[in-house]
Amino acid sequence: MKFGVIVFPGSNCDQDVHYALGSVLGQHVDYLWHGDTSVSGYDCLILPGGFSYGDYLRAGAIARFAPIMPAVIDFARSGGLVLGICNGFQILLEAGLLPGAMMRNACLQFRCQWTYLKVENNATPFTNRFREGQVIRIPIAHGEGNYYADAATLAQLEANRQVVLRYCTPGGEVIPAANPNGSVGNIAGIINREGNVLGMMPHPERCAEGILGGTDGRELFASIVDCWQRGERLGA
Amino acid sequence: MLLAKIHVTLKPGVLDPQGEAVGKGLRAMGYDGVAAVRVGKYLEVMLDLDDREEAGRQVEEMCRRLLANPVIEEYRYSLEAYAGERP
Amino acid sequence: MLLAKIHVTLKPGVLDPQGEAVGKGLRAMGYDGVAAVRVGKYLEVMLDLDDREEAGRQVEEMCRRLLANPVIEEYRYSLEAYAGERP
Amino acid sequence: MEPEIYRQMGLTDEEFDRIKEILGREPNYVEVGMFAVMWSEHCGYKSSRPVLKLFPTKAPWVLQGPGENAGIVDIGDGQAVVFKIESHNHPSAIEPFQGAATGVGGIVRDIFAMGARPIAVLDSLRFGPLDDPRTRYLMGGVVGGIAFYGNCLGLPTVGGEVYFEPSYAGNPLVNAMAVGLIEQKNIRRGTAAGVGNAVMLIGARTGRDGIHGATFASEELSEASEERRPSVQVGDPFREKLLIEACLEIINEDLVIGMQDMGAAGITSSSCEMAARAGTGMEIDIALVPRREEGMTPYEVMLSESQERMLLVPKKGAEERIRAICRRWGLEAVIIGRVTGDGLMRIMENGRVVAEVPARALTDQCPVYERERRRPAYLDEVRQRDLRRLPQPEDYGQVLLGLLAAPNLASKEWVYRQYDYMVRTDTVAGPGGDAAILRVKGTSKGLALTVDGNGRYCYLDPERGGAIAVAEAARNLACVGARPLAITDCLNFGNPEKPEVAWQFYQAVMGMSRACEVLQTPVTGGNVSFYNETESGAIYPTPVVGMVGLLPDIEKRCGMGFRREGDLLIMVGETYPEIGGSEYLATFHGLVAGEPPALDLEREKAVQALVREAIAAGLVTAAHDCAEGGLAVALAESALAGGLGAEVELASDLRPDYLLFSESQSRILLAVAPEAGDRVLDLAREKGLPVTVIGRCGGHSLAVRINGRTLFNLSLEEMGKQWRESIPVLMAR
Ligand SMILES: Nc1ncnc2c1ncn2[C@@H]1O[C@H](COP(=O)(O)OP(=O)(O)O)[C@@H](O)[C@H]1O
Ligand SMILES: [Mg+2]
Repeated sequence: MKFGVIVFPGSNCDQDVHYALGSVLGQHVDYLWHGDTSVSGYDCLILPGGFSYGDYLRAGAIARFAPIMPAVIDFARSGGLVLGICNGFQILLEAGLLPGAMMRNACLQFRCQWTYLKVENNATPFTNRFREGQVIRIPIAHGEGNYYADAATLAQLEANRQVVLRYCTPGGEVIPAANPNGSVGNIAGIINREGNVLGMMPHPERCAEGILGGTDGRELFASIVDCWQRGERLGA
Repeated sequence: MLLAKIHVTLKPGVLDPQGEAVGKGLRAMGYDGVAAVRVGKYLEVMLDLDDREEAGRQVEEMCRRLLANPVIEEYRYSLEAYAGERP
Repeated sequence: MLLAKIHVTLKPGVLDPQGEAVGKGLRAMGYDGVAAVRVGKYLEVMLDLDDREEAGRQVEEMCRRLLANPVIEEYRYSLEAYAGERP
Repeated sequence: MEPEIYRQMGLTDEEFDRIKEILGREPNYVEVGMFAVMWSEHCGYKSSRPVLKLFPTKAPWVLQGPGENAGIVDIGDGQAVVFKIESHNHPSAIEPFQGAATGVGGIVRDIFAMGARPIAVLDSLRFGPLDDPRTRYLMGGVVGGIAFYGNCLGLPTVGGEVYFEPSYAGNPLVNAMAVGLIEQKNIRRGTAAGVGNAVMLIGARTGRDGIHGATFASEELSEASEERRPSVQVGDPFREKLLIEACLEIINEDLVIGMQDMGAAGITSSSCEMAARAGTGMEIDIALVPRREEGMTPYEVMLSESQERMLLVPKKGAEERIRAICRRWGLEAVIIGRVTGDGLMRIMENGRVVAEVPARALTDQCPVYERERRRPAYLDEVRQRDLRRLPQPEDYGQVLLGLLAAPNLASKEWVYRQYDYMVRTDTVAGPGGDAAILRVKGTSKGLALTVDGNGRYCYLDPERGGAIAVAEAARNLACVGARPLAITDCLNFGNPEKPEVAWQFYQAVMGMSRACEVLQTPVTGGNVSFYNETESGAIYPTPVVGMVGLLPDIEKRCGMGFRREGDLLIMVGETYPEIGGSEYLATFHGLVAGEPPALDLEREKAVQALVREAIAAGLVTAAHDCAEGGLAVALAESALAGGLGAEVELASDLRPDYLLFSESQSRILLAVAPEAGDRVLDLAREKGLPVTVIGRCGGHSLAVRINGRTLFNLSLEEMGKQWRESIPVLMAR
């Protein structure tokens, strides 16, 4: 399986994702330059975290016009697997590959901390190694992770089970106290309707090895590999 | 040269935590009259264009495509001649 | 009710990395005419006051004390009657 | 030239005469400006240079000592660690957010200027008391600025310290340390060698930012400095991130001879320092410098402190390739001049010479002052205070809870949760422990990092306080299992022209040097920040020590949290009745007085060696030094960190408050498995170290008995609430 990690100017988790996929999971992984226009030959694209274009104006707003983005959009529309982590999630929202928008954290500060997440849907290429309802632990680090969508969009997301991850307590309760950024419905990650594009604020690449304090991130990446090996490529 | 003055504000109904924090801050400073605060963006775009119509078309498009996020924001702009220093 | 419309902008000469990035982004999108962009803040403060003079005095002070950072920013504001919905 | 002109730039009449003598003529306005910044205290170290010579700077593992952009130590396998600390106190006092942000930007540039990949940031902060709204504004801005810049760069801010004391109210301290990793073959130095080579400027355009920032940092803060406000620069971390990537590509392709960042005094300092180091000169045409603003004068271009710029001397023929790399990263790169052999800085504008001075006149010939030193009168008064008659507390539990809530001791999570301390996925232990630990990918090694300094001790005894700063940093590294390698230091003091301040400075450096000698941690570089004064007086003398250590095997590391029910608690070292300068004395008796705790460096060294050995042997489940707040606070911190309580039984003749809250040095608290207890005790006795079993881990509360009498029994919940909520609640006011 071949992963491509897209490097935007200002991406800063690109090397971390590369390391997790390449050195920890032993997968083939390449960097893809934002100025390129093709993503052909890859099985899964990752839009990593960071501050693309400094996150100036709005996080992800400028990045979504990078030359590579039309190819990413085509890839996604034809069923290719796309994972946007943190800033990558913000770019996917700005690009319209996922619904909704990201606002500044309700606390108005950056937050770096471990969070507990409830796996609301494990029938996705990204979460199939988890049990439904399982509580996993992955860190966040962002200043704009306050997910917003209007009521109609939210209803659709819920109806289609597109909410994949929610912030929760260690015991799995989805309550305001477990919400680090004010995100509507404690949403931490959503998938598109077709089920091949996931955006999530938490950073799985930061917990892919025991020495970093957890391995749930590794399971998330391994889910992608499993899914691909089973030939469950969606769409195309 | 033309100068586009663009206001990008949150749509009514979208929560504005920053505005709320500023309002709270002002009241804490003793400005009891502050009923509400909304925080938006103000952009000035200097354009090397003379055709107002063309400029208007472009600014409209910039706002729609990049400067505002239609999910949460709305925008308005005005155009005026600009004679000051070239920035 | 009065509505204060406040513009907070960077002083001339102060680096505006955000404006530069937006300008570069716009040019990369094909808007070659974009000569420069400056990004500032736009605030609306709703005031439960009727005395314009008093309101003006207060807004002036708020700007100086909290809303603008006098080291790098400048501000201007206008006041108008506000009849809309109470936010 | 009118004396008013050069005096306003900060030069004295004697200094001006000296310039005339060096040049053999009257300098012009641009030249005076260049001398004024380079001979400012900030750039020229004119009051500190003779004293800094006292520092030990050599060890077999030190690859680069003071004199470069940053120090370098060998960590084996052809790798090295590059690190340096710097202050941004004055800019942060004026504009906390941008001041702190550009402080991070500047120190990070020093790291990649040497060719290293920056891998971490630490910060050391001092403010006035938190009940002052101005302090809250400053702290919010400073922390926000560090977060803004470091997070955007993708550098984890893995450690730091924050203290609150009235002496810093008008003059906060913002010191930032950056750490980088390098393959030794890639090390570059800031030299402009090779006559005829090009001189390139890459990065941001030059604007009128921070003109005379260096001079500004060399003055006391006053009403007048408020008016100089426009000199504060705005940082663009996005551009710096691009600059890092571009510079590292340039280094990896071996395209440059030397490289230097532009910090204080901008093009002037970077160019003349690079030339002086190589013994060359430079010819620069400032008309070629890309500008952000129109109509800038040569003076302004030469002195601008616009951020995110680097000066490079490329290898011959590499200019085009460097341009291409910069273009790919969206950065401008222009040739602005070339290296010459005549030792002169020749500044041209469109072919016309606007300044011509010897490079070394600006650097090496900076005047040096042996400042008059006098022991301050306040010392007798504060030191001789009789502390034996202080009333004893009635409720020790309340005292401990109060100490845990004291802002100097309370959890600093409010600060570091705003820092991305995990990015780069090397943070094995982040903020909150005794030292941060970073793994070195592809090896079994770990790096341990810490910054330490206690202004209160230094106020009471700068010599001892300086030594303690070094000892405590090393002790923190020992607690995680690391061997300390070297330090970088930031010396924050008042006005050195005052004999009392000069004395404090000298004493502190003496103390630090003594500790560095014994603990074998040479000084590889640092920064001096003088003139930290306001109308109401000088800050506490505050040397801050940034220390780097090595863990040969990162699997053999240790944390401070109690982990296992039933583990024995062992205290290495001894408690003396030393509450001078303690947090207990300040919080409960409202006194900053007495003598700071004594420090026996040989004992210190042995304690640290023992703890490292025990950790390496896998005998220790938790280790934590007893520092501010004493044994009681150390116990509480370890209990809270691990979520596990303890029962402690002490036997002693000391007053209970002394026993619990004394800040005696060279003490480390260990938790060890019961079956390993004897081995640890034997090891300690072999080294002749006092060692006592004082209790056991377990339960959900911390219970302490002295001579059979229970002094307190506090639940983790109760303690945790005080400790965790104190700063967030104060900041939310
Ligand atoms: N306290 C100190 N101890 C040792 N060396 C110091 C100290 N302060 C400054 N130096 C050294 O003096 C040189 C100049 O320092 P500085 O002006 O801070 O560097 P920069 O030009 O990078 O800002 C550096 O090599 C620095 O390491
Ligand atoms: Mg330097």
